Amino acid sequence: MSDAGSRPRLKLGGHLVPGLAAVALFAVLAAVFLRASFGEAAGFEEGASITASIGYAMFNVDTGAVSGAVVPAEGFVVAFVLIAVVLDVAIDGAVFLAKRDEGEGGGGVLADGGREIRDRLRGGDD
Amino acid sequence: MVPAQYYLVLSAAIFCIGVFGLLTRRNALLFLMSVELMLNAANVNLVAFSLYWGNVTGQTFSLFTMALAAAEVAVGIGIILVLYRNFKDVDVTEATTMRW
Amino acid sequence: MAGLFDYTPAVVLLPFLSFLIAVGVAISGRDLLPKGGAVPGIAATAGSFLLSVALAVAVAGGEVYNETVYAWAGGAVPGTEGLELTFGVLIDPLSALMLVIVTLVALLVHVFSLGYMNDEGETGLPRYYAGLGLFTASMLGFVVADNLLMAFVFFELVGLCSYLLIGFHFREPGPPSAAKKAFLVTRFGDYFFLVGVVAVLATFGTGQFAGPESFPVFAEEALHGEHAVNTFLGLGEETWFTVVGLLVLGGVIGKSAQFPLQTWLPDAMEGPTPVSALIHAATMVAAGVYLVARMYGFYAVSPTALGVIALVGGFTALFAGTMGIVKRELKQVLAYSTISQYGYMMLALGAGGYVAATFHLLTHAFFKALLFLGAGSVIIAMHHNENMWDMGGLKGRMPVTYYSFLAGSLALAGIFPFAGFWSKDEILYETLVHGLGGQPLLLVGYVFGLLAVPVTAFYTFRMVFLTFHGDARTEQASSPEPVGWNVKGPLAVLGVLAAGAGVVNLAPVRVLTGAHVDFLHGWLDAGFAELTVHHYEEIDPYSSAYIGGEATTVLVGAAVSLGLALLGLALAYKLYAVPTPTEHTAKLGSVRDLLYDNYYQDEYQVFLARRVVLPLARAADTFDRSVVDGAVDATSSVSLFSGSRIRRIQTGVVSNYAALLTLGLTVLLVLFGVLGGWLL
Amino acid sequence: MAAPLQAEAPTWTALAPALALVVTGLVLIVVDSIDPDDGSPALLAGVGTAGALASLGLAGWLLAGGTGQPDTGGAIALYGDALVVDGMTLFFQALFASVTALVVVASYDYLYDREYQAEFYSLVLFAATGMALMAAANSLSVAFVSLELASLPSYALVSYLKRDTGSVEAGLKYFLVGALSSAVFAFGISLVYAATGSLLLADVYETLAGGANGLTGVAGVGIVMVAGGFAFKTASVPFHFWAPEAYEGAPAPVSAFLSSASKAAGFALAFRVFVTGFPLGAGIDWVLLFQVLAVVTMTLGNFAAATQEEVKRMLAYSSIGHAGYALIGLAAFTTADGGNVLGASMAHLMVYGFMNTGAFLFVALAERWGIGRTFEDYAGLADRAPLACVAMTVFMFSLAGLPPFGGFFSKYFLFAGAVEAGFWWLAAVGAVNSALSLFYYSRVVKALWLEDATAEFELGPTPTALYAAVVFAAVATVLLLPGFGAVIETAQAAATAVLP
Repeated sequence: MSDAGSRPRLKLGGHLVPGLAAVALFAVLAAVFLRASFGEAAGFEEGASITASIGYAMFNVDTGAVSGAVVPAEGFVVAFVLIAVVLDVAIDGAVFLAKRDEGEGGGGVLADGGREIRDRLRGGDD
Repeated sequence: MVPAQYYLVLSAAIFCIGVFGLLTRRNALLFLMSVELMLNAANVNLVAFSLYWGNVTGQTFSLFTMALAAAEVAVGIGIILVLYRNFKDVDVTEATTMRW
Repeated sequence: MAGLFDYTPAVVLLPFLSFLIAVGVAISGRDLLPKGGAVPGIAATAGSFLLSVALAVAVAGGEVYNETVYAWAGGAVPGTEGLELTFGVLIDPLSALMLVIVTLVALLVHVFSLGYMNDEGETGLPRYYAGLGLFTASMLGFVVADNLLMAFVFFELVGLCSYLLIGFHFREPGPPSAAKKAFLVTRFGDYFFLVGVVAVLATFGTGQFAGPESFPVFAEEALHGEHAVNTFLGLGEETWFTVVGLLVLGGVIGKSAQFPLQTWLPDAMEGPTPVSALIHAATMVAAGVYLVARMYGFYAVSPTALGVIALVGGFTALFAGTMGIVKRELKQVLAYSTISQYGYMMLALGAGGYVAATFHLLTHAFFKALLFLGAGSVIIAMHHNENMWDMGGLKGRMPVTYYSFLAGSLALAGIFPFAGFWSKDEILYETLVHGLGGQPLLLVGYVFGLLAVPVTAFYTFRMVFLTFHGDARTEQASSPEPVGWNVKGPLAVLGVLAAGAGVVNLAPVRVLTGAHVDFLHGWLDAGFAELTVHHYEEIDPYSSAYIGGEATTVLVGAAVSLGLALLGLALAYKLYAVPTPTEHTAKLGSVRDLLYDNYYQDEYQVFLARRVVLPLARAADTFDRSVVDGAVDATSSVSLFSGSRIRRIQTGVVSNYAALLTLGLTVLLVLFGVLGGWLL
Repeated sequence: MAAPLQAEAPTWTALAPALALVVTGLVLIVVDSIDPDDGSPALLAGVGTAGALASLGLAGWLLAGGTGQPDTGGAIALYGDALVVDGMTLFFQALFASVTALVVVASYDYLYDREYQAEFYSLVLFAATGMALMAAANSLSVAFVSLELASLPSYALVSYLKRDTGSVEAGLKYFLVGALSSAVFAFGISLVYAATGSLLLADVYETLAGGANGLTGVAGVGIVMVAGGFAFKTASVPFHFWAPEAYEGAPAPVSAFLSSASKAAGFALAFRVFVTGFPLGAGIDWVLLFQVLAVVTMTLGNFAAATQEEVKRMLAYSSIGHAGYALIGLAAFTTADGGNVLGASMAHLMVYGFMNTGAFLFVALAERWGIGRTFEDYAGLADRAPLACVAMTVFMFSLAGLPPFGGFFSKYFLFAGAVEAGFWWLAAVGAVNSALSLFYYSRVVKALWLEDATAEFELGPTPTALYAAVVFAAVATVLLLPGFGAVIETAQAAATAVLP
């Protein structure tokens, strides 16, 4: 950050030019998807409870022992336990990052009703 | 019934709108929102093809993507906060001390 | 005697131990050992030498040894059944002979270093002796290697050590760049070697040199359709073997300083003189030729590879010799002579003269070590001034150096009856008879070799006369620094060997008298059946023809080469064995009333030196610097330039990264969509 | 012989290495809540190290006991086939645990006097848990979640030095590219699901192998996007852009962790997903895809590394180059060849885990001492810290693939495997790149040993733990020379067992 003049700026030449990459990507995806051929959708069994089925899937419940129509699915209990850990870790990390170190100056950002952030946001967003 | 193609093209459109957003916006928070759009495009597919295949694997998994998106945003906001403290800005193109 | 062979690894480990000790001392930073670490090195090389002699005696008794010492990876290379990567020891007549040469020269170089390094008050001696120890150990490990991969590993270590030693005076500008050049140029060759090693392992499933399961044997059997091997690139077996052989040859050409990779060697003179002696006589440069001899059975089945070796060798012999004529520094002349002499060895190997090549390797080790140590002695005396035009008249003031140097020079020039005469003559003889036997290519090599004879004699004696004869041309030359026993001793030993080592293989005498005096031939014909001379003669593509009978051919060949050598010597004598050779040439062209013969001499010299040799040498030099160096330099600068371009895509702006990432993904999707048939 | 203890335990115990890591992470949070001021950093580092070593010990014990390997009944599938424990799982878990232990030990000195140490260690352990599960994932759902579990703590760890602009910038870039990549990955998974109707790798394989009912294109796009997710994790082109900055800006132990363990985790998952999930020839020739990625990645990484001025950034680019070498495992994969190339790639990652971690920890040592970052700043360091410099020399030469070090064997087997599988040109590109890499690695060695110091070093007291970690990594790198036979055999056996 030595010299503002030499700082590399996003070279937009009209800042939407990089967006063309997204358009190209869409063209490719659409081309592929429109060429795909689909069979008839299987659909869910009449009267099956989707919510209950999701619940069974989430905890690997043996659906053979459950009465009533159940939509099949694979077991997600491992993913469920993992997501618990992930959320835990995310909180851990986010709180650690957000904590203000003692003696850190420039306070007031949170106490001004978010005004400074809002101004920044408007300024930053071209 | 709506043909499955439509869902795929819809999700591709949402995905690419997300990509478009993060290519053209400099604000870190908008960057995050764009990523959310892309993840939701995946959810559209998952839910739509859950019906197509007649199992709820996709629907269940879409819940997990949402939870993960939340976790990602939590960490993301944390990083954006320290970014703001260091650079006094949330413009992602400001932080360029390291390059080449 | 099996017990003795079990100690073979000690030959390698002793110098390695001395290396460890010297490193320990160097790290401690204190002067723990007397003589800066020389004593362990001398003791270790002496021990290795004695052990090598004992091994040679055992080999003479008909014993041979080929054992795997340590298998470090087995059965794991894909697709081959049970390939083992091993370290092993192969002691046969060839390696036993080489062990004796290497340990003897290393021992003498260590002793000489006492005079050259210690007495001159050099600093960093532990580092120096550590380098020498590792250098010796690496070369010995290479010599005893029983398979190609192990040979490669030690081959690389030899290269690394040469880098460390050539760059010993790393604070001066020259040595580090010379060291780098030596390392890079030889590495350039080694890449081919590495590919060759992999190719040999992939082709034969083994890298063993000896035994019924060795790759030369497999190659031979494959050509007779008795053994299946993997060939690649859709080539036939013989063509593929040639390709593999030439790949390995890449490493040989680099290390043995053959055209076009010889450029590192003259620069390597920046290293301390004893190191030059070690490099040139017994270790690094010899490694290349030794490798070809070691796997000669593999090359012998490929006429094309042999032809390439012969032509490269013959051309190098002449080409390097012509460059040696115009050099002013003592060690530079020796450097070009080394290239030239190894060219002879390659010529011999390519021409089916396996014994002749080994013989020349032996004699050359002695006389070249002698010449370098002699040069070192002169350099001590001249306070590290190497310019021959500043010397002169040292003959009377340093008699031991002079007479031993003279013996080495006579051997180098190939003057009867010194060692070099016998070995060089045998090379030329083998080339001639095999060339006459229907191989016109070899006759080309023969002409190259023959033309190099007078050139060699000329530059050798130009050096001798300029250095030792005439009047002292500087103050330093008139009162040289005295040298000690540790300098004179090695010189004396090598002087005797340079004069007399020829007796081990008096092949012409055998032809003429029928007496069995070609001991080396008999020596190399013992041991493993597939590694013997007569086996090689059976499988190589050559036959012999003579000019009016064998004896006549021997006599004519010897007479021609000796005559040419004497011619070169006489020319040098005419031009330089005068009191003040510089003044003699300085008057050139401006003084018209000189005597006729002087005028003739000057004209001749002008013509020879200015019109023919100098442009030739300059052209060769230019070729060296522009094309060969240029190619090497260009590779590295192109790499660095493209590196500096490539890093620019990392702009530091994360949005650009996202854009490039998206583009990359899109390109991949398009590419594989089209290839997979689901897009367009 | 009686059945080994491992065979009699309940099957869930096969997850012990991952459980040890996650439990340790939770214990660290508990310790932190009891003593929020990080009063005893030695306790935190000790708990972390103990957990990592316990995980390593368990993985080694299970591996030695043959758990999940063919001779004891094959892979153990758990929880509705969502997880699988086999030789490859345990091999990689041992690798992650080793790197984690080294990094935790080294961090004890690196974090000296800093705040939030408990968070640091717990995040490292959780990330390691994520990696351990990536190695065991047998379903795309677990693959995605465990990949996120490995990534999210990494983002926070890279930004650990909250007041250091470099660290924050690195964290930001890592996070943004990571978020983009995981969105691509998720979209890819959704497309694979769209084409096959399942997330279980075995089902996906079966459906794709049986022809994808007109959905080949959807599956193809999905597979390329899933490959993109792995390319991000392994820092392969074109998803590598975060790597130079993240490795440079992050605290050096974190760089070591990410460039060794995290990269290996990406490969573990990629090997499993592509080999057991996506059949060759169904919709996309993914071997060719990885050939393209491998060549581009190793070339870009090595060429860019050759022109760097800072050691850490050079290592960052060299790490990209090594990702290219490891990609050969997939790029030269053929069913006929079996697991040989794949195993060679795993063995290379194992050796790489030690030598690269060691190299970054040496940089950590230099950062701890406060000497600069460029090659010149390192000049003459050998006079002051000879042992560490010997270790660094070992790492550099081993990374370059010079003969007497572990890196030579692993590269040799990798290239030989590629040649054997018929991809000699891949090996040739790799060999040329290795030659180039020798140039920039030897620059470090030259600076350390041959050049004179530009300024006086004021190193202060020796950071014992950091020093020990560096030396230990060097010893391991050297020991992998005689021990390489065992490593490659284990790896290739494990890889062969993975083949469907």
